[in-house]
Order: sequence, then C-alpha cells, then structure tokens
Amino acid sequence: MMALILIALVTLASAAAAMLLRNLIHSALLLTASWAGLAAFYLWAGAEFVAFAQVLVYVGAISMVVLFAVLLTRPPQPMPVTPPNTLGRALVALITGGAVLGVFIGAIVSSPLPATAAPAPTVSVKQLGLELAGRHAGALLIVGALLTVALLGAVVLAATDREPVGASLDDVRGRPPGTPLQKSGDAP
Amino acid sequence: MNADSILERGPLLVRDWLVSFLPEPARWLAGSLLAITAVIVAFASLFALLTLIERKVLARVQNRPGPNRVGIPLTKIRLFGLGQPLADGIKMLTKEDIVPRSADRVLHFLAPVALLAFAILTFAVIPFGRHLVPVELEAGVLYFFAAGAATELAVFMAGWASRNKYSLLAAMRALAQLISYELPLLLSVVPVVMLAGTLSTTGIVERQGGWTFGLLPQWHVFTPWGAAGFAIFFVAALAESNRSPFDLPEAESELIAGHLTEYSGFKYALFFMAEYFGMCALCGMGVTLFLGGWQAPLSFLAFIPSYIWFGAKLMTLLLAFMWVRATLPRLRIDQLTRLAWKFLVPLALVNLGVAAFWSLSADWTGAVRLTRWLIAAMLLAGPFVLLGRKLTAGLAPRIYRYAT
Amino acid sequence: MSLSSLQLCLLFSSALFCLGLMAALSRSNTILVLLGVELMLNAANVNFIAFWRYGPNPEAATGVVFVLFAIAVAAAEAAVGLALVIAIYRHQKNIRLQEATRLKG
Amino acid sequence: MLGSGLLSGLAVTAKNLVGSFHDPARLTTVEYPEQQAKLPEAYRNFPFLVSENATDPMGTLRCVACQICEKECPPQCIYIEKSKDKKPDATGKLQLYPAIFDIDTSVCMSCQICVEVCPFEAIKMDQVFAIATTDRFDALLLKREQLAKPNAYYHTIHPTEAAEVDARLATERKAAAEKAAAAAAAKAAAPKPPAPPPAA
Amino acid sequence: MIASDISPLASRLSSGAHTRAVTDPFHGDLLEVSMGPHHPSTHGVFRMQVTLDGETIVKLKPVFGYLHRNHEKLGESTSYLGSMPYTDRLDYLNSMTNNWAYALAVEQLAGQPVPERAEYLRVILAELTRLLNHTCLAGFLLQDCGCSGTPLMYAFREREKILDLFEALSGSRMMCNFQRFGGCRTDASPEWLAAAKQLTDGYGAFLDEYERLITGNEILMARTQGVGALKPDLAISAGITGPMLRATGVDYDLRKVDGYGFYPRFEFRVPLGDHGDTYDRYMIRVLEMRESIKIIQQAFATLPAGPVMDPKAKLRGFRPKPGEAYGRIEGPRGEIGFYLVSDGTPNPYRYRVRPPSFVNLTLLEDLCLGHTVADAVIILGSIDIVLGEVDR
Repeated sequence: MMALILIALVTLASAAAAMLLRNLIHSALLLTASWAGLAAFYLWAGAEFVAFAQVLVYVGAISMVVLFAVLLTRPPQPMPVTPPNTLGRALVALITGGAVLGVFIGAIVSSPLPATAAPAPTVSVKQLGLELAGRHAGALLIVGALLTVALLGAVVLAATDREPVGASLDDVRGRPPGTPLQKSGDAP
Repeated sequence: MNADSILERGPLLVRDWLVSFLPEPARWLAGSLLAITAVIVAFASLFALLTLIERKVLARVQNRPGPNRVGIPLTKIRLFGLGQPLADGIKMLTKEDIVPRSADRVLHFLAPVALLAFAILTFAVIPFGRHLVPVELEAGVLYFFAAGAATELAVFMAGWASRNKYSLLAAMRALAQLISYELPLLLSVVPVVMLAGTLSTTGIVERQGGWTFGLLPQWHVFTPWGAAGFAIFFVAALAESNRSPFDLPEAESELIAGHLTEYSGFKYALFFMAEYFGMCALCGMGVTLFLGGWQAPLSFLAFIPSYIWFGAKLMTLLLAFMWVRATLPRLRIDQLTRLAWKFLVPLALVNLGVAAFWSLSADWTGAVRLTRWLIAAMLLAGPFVLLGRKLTAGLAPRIYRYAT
Repeated sequence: MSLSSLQLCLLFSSALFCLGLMAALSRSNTILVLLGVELMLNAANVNFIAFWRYGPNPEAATGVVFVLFAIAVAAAEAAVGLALVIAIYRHQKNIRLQEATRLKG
Repeated sequence: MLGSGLLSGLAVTAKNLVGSFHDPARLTTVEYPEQQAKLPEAYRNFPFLVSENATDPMGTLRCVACQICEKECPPQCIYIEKSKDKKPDATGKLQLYPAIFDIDTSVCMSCQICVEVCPFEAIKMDQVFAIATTDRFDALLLKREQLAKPNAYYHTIHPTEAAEVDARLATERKAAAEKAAAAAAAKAAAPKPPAPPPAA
Repeated sequence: MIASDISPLASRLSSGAHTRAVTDPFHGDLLEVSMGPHHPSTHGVFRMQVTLDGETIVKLKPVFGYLHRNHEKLGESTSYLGSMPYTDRLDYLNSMTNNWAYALAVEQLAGQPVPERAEYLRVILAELTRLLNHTCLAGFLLQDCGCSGTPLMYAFREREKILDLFEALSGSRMMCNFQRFGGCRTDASPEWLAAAKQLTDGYGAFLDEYERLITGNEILMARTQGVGALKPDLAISAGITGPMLRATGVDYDLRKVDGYGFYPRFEFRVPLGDHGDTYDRYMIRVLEMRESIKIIQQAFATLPAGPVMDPKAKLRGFRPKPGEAYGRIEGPRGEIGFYLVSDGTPNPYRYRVRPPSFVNLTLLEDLCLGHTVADAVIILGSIDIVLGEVDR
C-alpha cells in the first residue's frame, strides 16, 4: 500500500511538473519519468510483461520520438512566456479538470468497491501469448495493420523533400544569409 | 558436465556461507545485495581491464606496444601496464569537474548517473553461469531491452544539457541512432525467442544445451537463422553501444567529443564506465542468445565451470568489438539510418521467416535435413545479396585512366 | 474513512487523467497537447490493470491484453501525432495550436 | 558482394595484430628513454664551437670572430663581440677571438647555414637534442663556454665529416706553414743579400 | 503574433526573450558552428564557420591566418640563401620539394647550372617526398573518416622510414634545407642509395596492404564517392592544381608540361579521375604513389656519377643580376612556385610564393555546400592542406 502511494505520488508529481514547465525538453524528460513510474505501478500490480512493454515503448521509443519532435520544431524565437488567452484557457482547463476530478473522486469514494484477490494474480508470458494469439488474434492482426499504417502515415507526413545533395550551388549561394534551405513548393 | 560439481556451485556456496552468519530474515536481502555487489565489482574490474585491453589491442593492430609502463606504484615493476587503469582512475578523480555556465546543471549531472544506472540494470537478467542469474525473470529478454532502451535517453540528456552546439548535434544523432537500431536489434532476437519458446534467458541458454553427434554444440549461431540473427544482432549492438563504426554521437573528427565535449573528471569517467558496461551487457546478451550462454563449446570440455565459458565467450565478443573498431571508418548519419531501415530491418524480417520455416521443418529427418539447411541458407543469401546490392548501389571500386 | 487498494488505484488513475485533460485543454504547444492525450491514455491503462488486479476474474488476463493493445495504439498515435506536428511546423514555422487553422498547406 | 571490403580490411588488421607479437617490422617503436634509435651521422641539432683541445677550450677556439655566421644566420640567433686583443691560433698566427659568442637556441632553427658559411671550420652542428629545461630564458641562451666543445667530440659525432675537415685543415695549415716558412726563409734571406757594401 | 494581444508584462518578457534568441543557438532552423581553430580535424589552426540546417551545410566560411608568419616579407629581408630554411617551414611535410622549387627560381634568376647527379638526386628526393605526402594524406583522410588511427599509424610507419632517409641525408627529418643554388648540399652515400632503393622496392607491398585494408571498404566508398565532387571547368577557373585537379580529369602535370629537372628522361603515367570527388582525390594519390615508385627506380638505375654541386656556385656573397624569375614544380599538393625579383642586392626585392594548398582551399565552400558536417571534414581532408603553407 505504501509502495503504491509512493509510486502514485512520484508519477503524478512528475506528470504535473511536465505539464506545467515551459521548457519542452524538461517536460518530455519528466514525462518519461512519469511513464517509468507507471511501469513501476504495473510491476507492483504484478503485470510484469506490461511493465516491460511500457518501458520499452514509452521510455525507449515514444520519449525519443517526442524529443526528436521537440528538437526538430525549435521555434525561430523562444516561445513567449504567456501567449494570449492563456490565462483564460488555463482557467477553463482548471475548472473542467477540477470538475471531472471531483466527479471521479466522488464516484470512486462512494462506490463500494471490493478489494478481492489479496495475493497478486500472476499471468505467465505463455498464457499471455496464448490469449493474444488465440482469443484476441483478430485484434492482434488489426493492431498490426494499424501500426503498419501509422508507420507509413508518419513517414509520409514527416518526409521532407530536401534538395538533392550538391544540386545547385547557385540556389544556395543566391539566398541571403540566414534563410533556410526551403523548397519552392513549401512557400506559403 | 556435472551440474552440481563443487566448482560449478562455488559462488553459491560462498554466498550461502557468508549469509549464514546473519539472522534468517536478513538472509534474503543480504544474498541479493551480495549478488549485486559481486556483479558490479566483477564488471567494474572488467571495465578497468577492458580499457587497458582495448588500448593494447588498438596499439598492437597499429604496430605499437600500447600502455606498458604503469605497474605497481612506487616500484619499477611494470606488469605489462596493468597499473594503467588505476592511474587513469586517479587522474579522472582528481580532475576538476567543469560545468558550463549556461548548461542545464541538473540534467548535466543526471545524465552520467542515469546512463550508468540503466547500464547496470541490464546485467540483472544475464545468466553468467549455470546457477548464476541475478534475477530469474520470465520475460527476461524483454526486460533487458526495456532497460537498455533507456540508455540513449541519457546520452541525449548529456548532449542537450551541455548547451554546446556539438553536443546538441550529438544528441540529435544519438536519438536518430537509437530509433533506427532498436528495431533490428529486437527483430534479430525475435527468432531466438520464437524457436526457444521462452523469453527467459536461462530457458534460452538451456535450449542450446544439446550436442550434435554427442560432440558439437547446438548453439543458435550454428543454424542459418541463428547465424544471420547473430550478424544482425552484432551490427545493431555495435550501433546501440555507440561503438565504431557507429560512434556518431561522439565522432571525434567531426563533433570533437559529441555529447562528452563538456564533461570532465569523474562524470566523464562515469560515462566511460557506463559505455563499457553497456557494451558488456550487450555482448553478454549476444552470448546468451546465440552463442550458447554458459554452455561448453565441445561436449568433453564441459568439466570446466560454466561461468568460465561465459567469461571466455564474452571476452571473445568484446575483442571482436575492438577488432572492428580498429579497422573500420565511421558511417555518416544518413548512411547509418539507411543501413538500419533498408538493410538490417528487411533482412531481420526475412530471417524471421526463415526461423518460422526452420521451426515448421523441425521434424524433417535423414537426408531431407540437409535440404532444410540448404533452403534456409538460400532464403537468407538471396535477400542478403539483393539488399546489399541495393544498399551499395552506385558504389564500386573504380578503374582509372591515364593521360596519354 | 479507509480506502481500499482498488480505490487508491482508481484515484491515482483519475488524477492522472485530469492532469492530462488539463494539459490538453490549456497548453497551446501541440506537442504538450499530444502528451496530455498520452497521459489520459495511460490513466485508462492504469484502470485496466487495477480492475484486472482486484477484479473478480484475474486469471483471464483480459485486462493485461487490453493494456498491451492500448500501448500499441498509443505508440501509433504518438508517431502519427508527432509527424503531424512536424508537418505543421514546416508550414507555419511554429507549433502553436491556435494558429494551425488551415487544413490546406 | 557487400562486406568483402570490410572483411579484407579485418584480415589486414588481424595480421598486424598477430604480427606485432613476432615480427619486428610490425612493432616498429622503441621505448625512448631506455632504448634510443641510433642517430645518423648527418643528424644536426644546434651549433657548437670547435676548440682544438679539451684542456683549454676558450684558448683554442677556431673561431676568429669574423661574424659571417652572425650575418648569414636567417633567424639571427647568433651574437658575437670581437675581442680587443689577439691570441695565437693553432698555427701560431695571431687572430682575434670572440669575446662574446651567444646562440639563442630558442630561436635557432638548426638550418646549418652558419656551418656552411664559416670559412674557418669553427662552428659545427651538435647532436644533443634533449635540452629541455625549466628556465625559459637564460638556460636556452648558450654562452661561449657552453658552446665550446673539443675537436675530439666533433670526431665522435660526425666521424667522416670531421676526418675530411681535419685533412683539409691539415693541408691548409701545411700550406700555410710552408708559405710561412718560405716567407720566413725569404725574409731571412732577404735582408742578407744586399749586405751593405763595405764602405769603400 | 500581433503585438497588441500581448500584455505589458508578457511583452517585456517576450522582448527579452527575443534579444536572447539572437545569440541563442538553440532556436531557429539554422545552427552556426565554428569548427576550429581548435578542432581535431581541421589540420592545424584552420577555422570553418559553418551554418547548418540540421546537419546540412548551407554556408561555410573558411577563416585562416592563425599561423601567419610573414613569410614573404621575411624573404625580402633575408639573403637568398637565408630564405631556403624558411621554405622548409612552408609546407612542413614536403620541405624537399619546396627547396627544389625555390632553388629552381634562384637558379633561373642567376643563370646557375646544376650538375647532372644533383638533378637526379632532386628527382629522387622529390618523388620520395611525394610518397611521403600522399601516404600521410591517405592516413589523415581516413582518420577524418573516423578510423581509429589504424590507417594513420600504418601510413606513419612508412613515412617514418622515408623521414629516416631524409635525416640520414640532410641531417633533419622534416626541415631538410637540402637544396642549394647549383646543386645539393651533400652527396648521397652508396649506403644511403642502397637503403633508399630497398625502401622504394618495398613500398609497393605497403601500398598493396594499405589498399587491402581500406580501398575496397564499403564504408569508405559510401563516405567518399560522390562527396565533394568538383567540376573540371570550375577547377580550372579557380586555379586548382595537383592531384585535386587531376581527379577531375584535367590532364595537367607540371612534370609533363614543364619537363623541369630530368623528368622527360623518366617514363611514368599521369592518373586521371572522372568524378572529381573525394574518392577520386584519394585514389589519384594512391596511383601517383605507384608511378613515383617507378620514377625512383628508374632514377636509381641510371644515376650518374659526378659532383652534386656546381663548383662555381657561390655560397657567400650571392648577388644575382637584376631581373625576375618564376620557378615552379609539381609539388605533391600541386603547383608550388616561387617568384623572385632581384635588384642586384643580396636580398630579393620581391619574394612571392604560390602555395598550392592555399589556392586549392579556395573552393572549400563550393565543395561542401549541401553536404553534411561529417562530409566537410573529409572534403577538407581530401583537399590536403598544410596550414604552414596556407597562412605563410
């Protein structure tokens, strides 16, 4: 129980800090920490496999993609500290979030949820595999297809059509210093 | 051969004897701590030795003797330079720790610590000997890669937190490299898991335990899919551990020292250590998955304790890493990613198919068994040649003309 | 008032969900909005695990399987979402959500 | 095929790795302070002044302070002051000698031009190269006393060249001596002939 | 964003942020990196001010002069002979060829003949220098490609042997100061000739080993082929000479064009490239080394006896008649030339060097644009500069 509270606090604190900070890299790294905290929660709950998958996918892959996106989208100038309407939007978000949280807490505390299964249930990798390839085979296939499509979509979306290397020096030369290499097709 | 010989159980007996002085409730904890200490001490000394061996091997390849002066301090005894790591360590510890003024101090400090922590975590599931697995996990292989995946995050942290332009470029490269090579690394392991039918590292080693004709080992590397998988694993492991020819994040001829540019003293030493730990862990995993783990290479050699065999194989792989480093030039970042996505990943997928074929044809007997080999080898060789040709399209040694 | 472990887990997950919700609503940076959505997905996963752990039928492992699927979907979502962010950046040179109002480049 | 170039490279490095343990051509370094590579006879480092004998180096310097080397030295690292008096040289002829002869070895670039232009074989190139010191200033400015080294030393470092020089000097001196003798004889004879005729 | 939506506080903060952005490299698309003058692979104190888009170079400004030593002005204030040791320090890897080019200029100025044996010796030494320089280049280039020192060490192993020869002949390994106006300073002994012959005969085997090590290497080909390609017309109009020019396919070798020294007496071929890229520049040098070996072997076979110094040549009080002369030879890096104007005094009135590395370096930006940082490093390596000569 204490472990759970500790894990929850660490996860929530790093998630909250991640959402509040202005520095995107810090946000991403803190969020990674909070994902790692979630993995710890899964371990605590006895879902070993899920915990490792969480670390592998979130800490190992998604965090990288996020960091990459952050680095690739450096704004020309640092973002202004308080963009317009931020206060209003923050207020709206706070009210909505608070309300939702209130409803959730009320529902959870008031409903008589039994805590059965005192010994943690274990699910072996083999059992999981059988479940995945047996009962959920259809879903597995769909997820596979989804991942493939997502991969292709991401590539298509993010693909740059850079100038071929060493193509026309005059193009590069003629530009005033400081202007980025940009294809004419990208002009606004 | 004898799983319970005194030598084989030696480390366990020592542990039990040490723990027996403690009261019963503390024994489990003390035993674990002892195992952790043993692993860390063993690999820390291996690290010290490896820094020396690497320099020696590089030097020998380059027709130099390498470091050979530092021996026992205050004497004239040189001991082939065995004191060099100690001297290096003292130097590192006494150097000033410099943090750039504009650096992100917290991340700058956290990066080496995180890197080392993750590197040490990966040792937990490697079976160092017949009875020597720090943690017996059912999903050990998955755990290993999960823990290993986080290391490049630390490299990124180091590069970004230094606020040095070279470091920033290195950070970007580290990310690109990780994203590209995680996939072939995992895909090269999938056939092993598939054919061994388990994600547990001990299970995988035990599956490689039999003897062909009662003499030759049945390691995975001696099957077509295993050999291909091992080759892919080796290349991807080189990339994952930032070793030459994939040492782009710290490419010294381009980025000075990349993410390490702004590190000095002890933090630099930690980085160095973590890098070697990561390399050792990946090599250990390679040994476990493909080279039969702690199994002896020939059946009559099985009397030698298993952990010695593991150590020997680990050293061999590490030496291969050094050999590659001594020979090859570095890739460019776009070539690095192209190699991963256009060559290793498709090849690993083909290998997955071959492994499937292998498992389906497991009951072929007699002369058909040989055709199974041939078919598998052909299935792999074809794509290898085709993909290789595609990869190196336009690249060829040239014929030169002479002025008349 | 004493809370059972299950209730604690659920509180944890709802707090996480609301954090994600607030981030998604208040931040103007597209990447942070995406991360907020990720957090909400994670909160759902926590619920699945909690109900599997304390539910009446833990042997079925359906909760675990569902979480695995959810992680896969989240990965796909992150990849596509961030690719979109990069595409937006390429058009408007920043990633402020308010300004990403055009569907056509 | 992909990989053949990599493999042939790996074969070369492996050969060198193994070769370094048994083939001296593949382990080419020497361990410096203990072992030293033999310097070739022509090796030059910084100049020194040749004196005829070791017992009285200052008295038997071949240098006559003609200052040609000072003028020709490209980096101008030589400083000479002529003596006020004259001393007899090896042949007994009275010559000027350098009262001050300094070479700033922190400036000297070991070009050997001073040696080539010296008409008296008085300055030669030394082979001592380990002259590192902790003193940045005076220690590298070599004085006449530090520069003077006997002819015998010259023979040990450049034997062939020194033998040639000695032979040349010997012939020159012999010629000079013969000339001097002839002159002396002539001189001795000269006053004689026109003996003042006895007063008639 | 329109300024009017910003609250006063925010606008103050954001304007502060804006001033930071000017100096802050962590924002915006382009990254300005100053590579050098202290950088592991700028071959000395050379600096490239690089503007990067990602890792792609969009602008490159070479900055040099960190090693400027006033060489040409010094040449006007020292005697003709006194400049000879300074030419050693121009391109400090190739002092023998620098000496020869300078001696050639002065000999033209003074109408000084050179004995036959000295001419042969000069050819031998110049070709040995070419071997030395190209071997070093191959090593350095591969070091820039990221080899962990192995090719460099093999190159240095062989270079060391040539340097030993130079030391045995001239007394110094790199600052040879060997040529004089009217011949060579000393004669080569029979032992020296035997040692040099042995080295030359064994050099082919070293080149074979070196090529086995690296030339067929797929990574090297991927790194160098198509990287930094130079067009022949651009090369000609920029005055590029040496292997860099021949790699573009232009047949221009002063040894054939001028026929100075006794080069017309020797049989050798001039290798030409077709692409002008980094790989061609590397390979042309390897092939030139093989031709150099042939030249040296022919020279040994036909080396005449005789003096190496014109007996009438003057060492002290050398005063050429008023006039001007330009002496040039095909140095390992390209055309190295010395232009002298004499006014009849012991010092030249004007002394000018045509340094091949400096001229070749002028095209660095054109070669690098559109390539990555990693390519810039190897392109610079393949241009083969020595800062002593570039900065003078």
